[in-house]
Amino acid sequence: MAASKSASMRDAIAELVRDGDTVAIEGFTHLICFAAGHEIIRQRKRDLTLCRLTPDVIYDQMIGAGVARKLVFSWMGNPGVGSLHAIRRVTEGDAPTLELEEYSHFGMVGRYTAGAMKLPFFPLRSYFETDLPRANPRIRPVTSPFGDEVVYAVPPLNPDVTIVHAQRADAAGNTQIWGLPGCQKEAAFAAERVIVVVEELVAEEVIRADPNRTVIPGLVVDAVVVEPFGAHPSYAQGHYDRDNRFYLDWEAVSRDEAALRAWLRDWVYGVADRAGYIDKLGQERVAALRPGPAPSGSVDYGDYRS
Amino acid sequence: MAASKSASMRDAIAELVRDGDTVAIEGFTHLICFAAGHEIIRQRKRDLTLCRLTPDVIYDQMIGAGVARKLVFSWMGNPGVGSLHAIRRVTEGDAPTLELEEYSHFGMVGRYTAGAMKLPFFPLRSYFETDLPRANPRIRPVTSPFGDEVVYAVPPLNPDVTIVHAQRADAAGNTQIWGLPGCQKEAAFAAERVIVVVEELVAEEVIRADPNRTVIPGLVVDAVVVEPFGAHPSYAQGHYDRDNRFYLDWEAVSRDEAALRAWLRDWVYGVADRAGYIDKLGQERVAALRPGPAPSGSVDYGDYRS
Amino acid sequence: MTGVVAGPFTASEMMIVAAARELAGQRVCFVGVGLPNIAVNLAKLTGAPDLELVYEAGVFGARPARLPLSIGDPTIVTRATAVTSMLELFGYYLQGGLIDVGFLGAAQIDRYGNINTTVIGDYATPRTRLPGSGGACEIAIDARQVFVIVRQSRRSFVERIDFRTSPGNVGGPNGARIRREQGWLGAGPSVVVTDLGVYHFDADGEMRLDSIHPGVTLAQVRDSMAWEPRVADRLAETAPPSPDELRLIRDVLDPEGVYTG
Amino acid sequence: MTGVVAGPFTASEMMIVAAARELAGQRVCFVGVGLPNIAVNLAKLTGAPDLELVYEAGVFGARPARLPLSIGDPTIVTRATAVTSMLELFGYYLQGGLIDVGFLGAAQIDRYGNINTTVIGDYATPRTRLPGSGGACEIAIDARQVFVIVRQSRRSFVERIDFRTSPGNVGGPNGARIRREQGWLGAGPSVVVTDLGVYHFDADGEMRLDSIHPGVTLAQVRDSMAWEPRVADRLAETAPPSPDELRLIRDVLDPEGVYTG
Repeated sequence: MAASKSASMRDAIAELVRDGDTVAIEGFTHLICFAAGHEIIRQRKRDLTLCRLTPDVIYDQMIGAGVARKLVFSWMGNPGVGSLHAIRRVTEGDAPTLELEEYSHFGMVGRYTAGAMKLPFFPLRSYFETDLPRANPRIRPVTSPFGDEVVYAVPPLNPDVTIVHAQRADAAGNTQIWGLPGCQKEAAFAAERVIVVVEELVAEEVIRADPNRTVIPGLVVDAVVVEPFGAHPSYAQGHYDRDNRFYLDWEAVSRDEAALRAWLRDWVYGVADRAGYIDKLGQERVAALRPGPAPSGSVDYGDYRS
Repeated sequence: MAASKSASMRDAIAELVRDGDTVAIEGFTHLICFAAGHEIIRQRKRDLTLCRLTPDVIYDQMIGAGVARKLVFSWMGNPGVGSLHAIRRVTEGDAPTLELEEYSHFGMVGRYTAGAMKLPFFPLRSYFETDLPRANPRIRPVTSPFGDEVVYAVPPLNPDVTIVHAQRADAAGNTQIWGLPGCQKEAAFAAERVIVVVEELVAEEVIRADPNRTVIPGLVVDAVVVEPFGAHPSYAQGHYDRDNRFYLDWEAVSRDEAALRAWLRDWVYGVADRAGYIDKLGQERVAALRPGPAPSGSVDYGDYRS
Repeated sequence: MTGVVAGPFTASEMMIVAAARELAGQRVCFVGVGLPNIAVNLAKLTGAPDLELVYEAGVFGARPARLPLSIGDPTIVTRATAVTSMLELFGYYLQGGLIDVGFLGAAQIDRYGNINTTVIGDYATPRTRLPGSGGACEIAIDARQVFVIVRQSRRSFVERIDFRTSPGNVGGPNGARIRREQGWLGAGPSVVVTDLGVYHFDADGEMRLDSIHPGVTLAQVRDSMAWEPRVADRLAETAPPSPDELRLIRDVLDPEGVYTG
Repeated sequence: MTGVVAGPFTASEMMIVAAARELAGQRVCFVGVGLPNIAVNLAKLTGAPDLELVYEAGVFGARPARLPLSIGDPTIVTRATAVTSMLELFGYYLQGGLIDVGFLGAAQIDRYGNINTTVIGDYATPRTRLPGSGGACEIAIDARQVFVIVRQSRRSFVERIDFRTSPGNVGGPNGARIRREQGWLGAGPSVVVTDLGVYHFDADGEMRLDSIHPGVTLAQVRDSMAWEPRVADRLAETAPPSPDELRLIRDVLDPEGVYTG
């Protein structure tokens, strides 16, 4: 029924991500769209404001490649491993070159939520007696109209583009996720443009068989890109495991600017697309990340026609 | 592992609903727990403050039976049919005896959400240039700390008891719903005590097979009552249809105070429990409400152990 | 659609057809059940094939296997593309600005499209207690435009509504300014479809009769409202339902005549 | 648990065991991965069998089939009782007041339990850029009590932290008053477990050394912090890990010694 939004990653990034845009590639540990990040690097986008609760290895790669002028975040690190050294190099010392705008996790979630709801602010009980409101003047007190209690507020975040990786979508962009949902829904509804990248493009009937599974409706989606393994080295629940070795190895790459440049040359600029990256990674490594089966089971929605 | 919270409806209502309590039986058109409402009537609870976006036939019955002193709501009516005459009788004319506190749908949702999040207020873009803030002084303007925009705010709603009907739960209270989720999650998290009433008690393994389907965690649940068909005449997706004839018939019952008393005598006071109600309704009527099958299909969470 | 007159039709059918035609070119519609539901589905089958429906109960992309009997009908959930919580429906879809057209009914409406669905009489001691806002106050503020479907009478088309549940063009000429200054997402009511005719709004926010339905006289319209209506310079007669429109309503959308009888 | 000494153990094992024992009687715990994860799971197997775990990534009732390698490990999702969005996790679970104990790490901590995980040096031109708050600032404010696990040194136990990411007992004696007046849900830090000992807090909000680990001297403790510590009148020696505790850590919870080696 609805028009297809299928696009190649190249076309989706070329048309929907523009220099200077505010871009959110969301996903809390799960479904982080490295494939889109790499295409943004390959197309040499510039002056982006990157948003994300947890700028991890993908943002270290993107910032190391020079696509960003600013980072909006709540926790930066290589989870379970250590630091993001490419980001540290441009944020430490006397003349940091990357602008930082920093919140807490709930603050970032509140910003996306206010963005999705077109609210001028989102109230929350964080930041009392911390230095965060001093470091970031966009964290401000607000007085409750009931009982004069003071809490803090964060402003809406409305990315120009939100990119979400998911297990599956139909061609109209109706997108289903299982496992950790993070704040992808809020980030997508808040955005001007949305790119969904999926492990699998499925028939509309698959989506319609389980409408509660739909996290993002096609209504807000501009492009659907099919990119199996597009979240590697992060994971896609039921499809593949986190490639922990990659995260461990990143420490050494990230520490050394030359090593980082070589890595980008070999793994991003030097491959045409995600298929090339996976070829290079090798089928053996890919296969080792496949989990055994753990089926959800089926529920009955009931056919109501009489 | 976790202790069982299984209880009979009689015990759950006797122990967890107290005279004078604020009680929310939620469910937007779907999964409205008539069984719990009837038990509250049978136990002659008094002075309740009843909360619900859409006080429909169940609240007409409860208010007609005299359990409530106050109603907090956003839309009262017999959906698709007409008025709730028992409620109208105590809210119209020179000396209404039921106190009303009225919001809009989003206002009620915002109240439960603020309750669940322990926020002193929830901001929203409703109520501009309406008479609602004048009618209800708990709807108040709040000024954004970003740009001085004024929006409205509603206060948190934290019921003493929230009652949720669901398709299934395990004995620890981990509760799964499919079909319309309404605002049951917010109403449950906001409440001091939670009663979950289910069509089916399932093994923990059934819940654990599909954790994304869990709407309310056992963490906030105090009692699990198994009461198949407990949402009749509303519906349980996949289990039974809305019994539209009941809603149509209610018009005449509700209009006539004597007819309402007779109805309560026959269908509530005159039956010992839900099983008695269903016996009285008859297997033929029940069977006619069963839908055909419409399976969701299964997804794979992946078994990650190596 | 053709211009051929299709023989007798009911006032409800005329209202449905008139509303459906107004939906041409619209994209996302917020629906309750009843006349708006049939109008929206008729529009999808005729002039607005790309219309996307968001049901107030929390359903996007419904594909009902039967005519939904109420907004509480499980048939709108099975085989929908998405269902959603009320928080997301009202927060992300409606207040998020995704809805192009919302439908409202009215117990009372004034010349500026302000609507009462709360009480008749005094708020504290009402003569008639009506359902209240539900989502109407949000739809009136957040939907990009609002279509009103209401039967017209001196009791419903009043000089002064008893309670303002849903703001229309507020106080008239200042309405647009108020909406702008307060940052409302919606532009307010754009169409009122009644059993007698179709109204749009002048730039100063007042309702204007643009067409009257076949067989209805201007005197009848005037007798069915409490203020002297503005009438378009070139008052049209609403094109009657075409055979195709009537066939769709009677055979496909409401074969049992639940809403259109 | 027995009092039998189990032979050599690592500092990490001692920290895990000490933290696990403090969890006795607690009900709902907010966990990240690493030492707190193992401590919490050890507590479940020993003194706190009813402990319910809420993982920061959005998992309730995890039943991992292997030791999670990071909070981004799909094994905590498969066969959990519930997964949840970040909005619900931080809004309904944490800020909603359901968490009895939250764990925090620290790059710097002061005598009042205030914690820095943001920067070393000036905020705008830092010597070291640390990860930032993540959920720590929320945990510090909303969890009913906070357990800190941190290795102790003059660089981490400082007189004055460079940035206050997560409030502890704020400025000391006034901390409890501030928390109460501002309506915080949490009572603040109650335990600090280090590689050298275990601290609790006095009524005026200052950290107090209550026990030192086997083989550690008071002089060593004093050398590993920038202020003169309060010491309990009856300073205890932490009971060493029991054979059972060590067996559970080594054979069940971290057989590959990822965190405890």
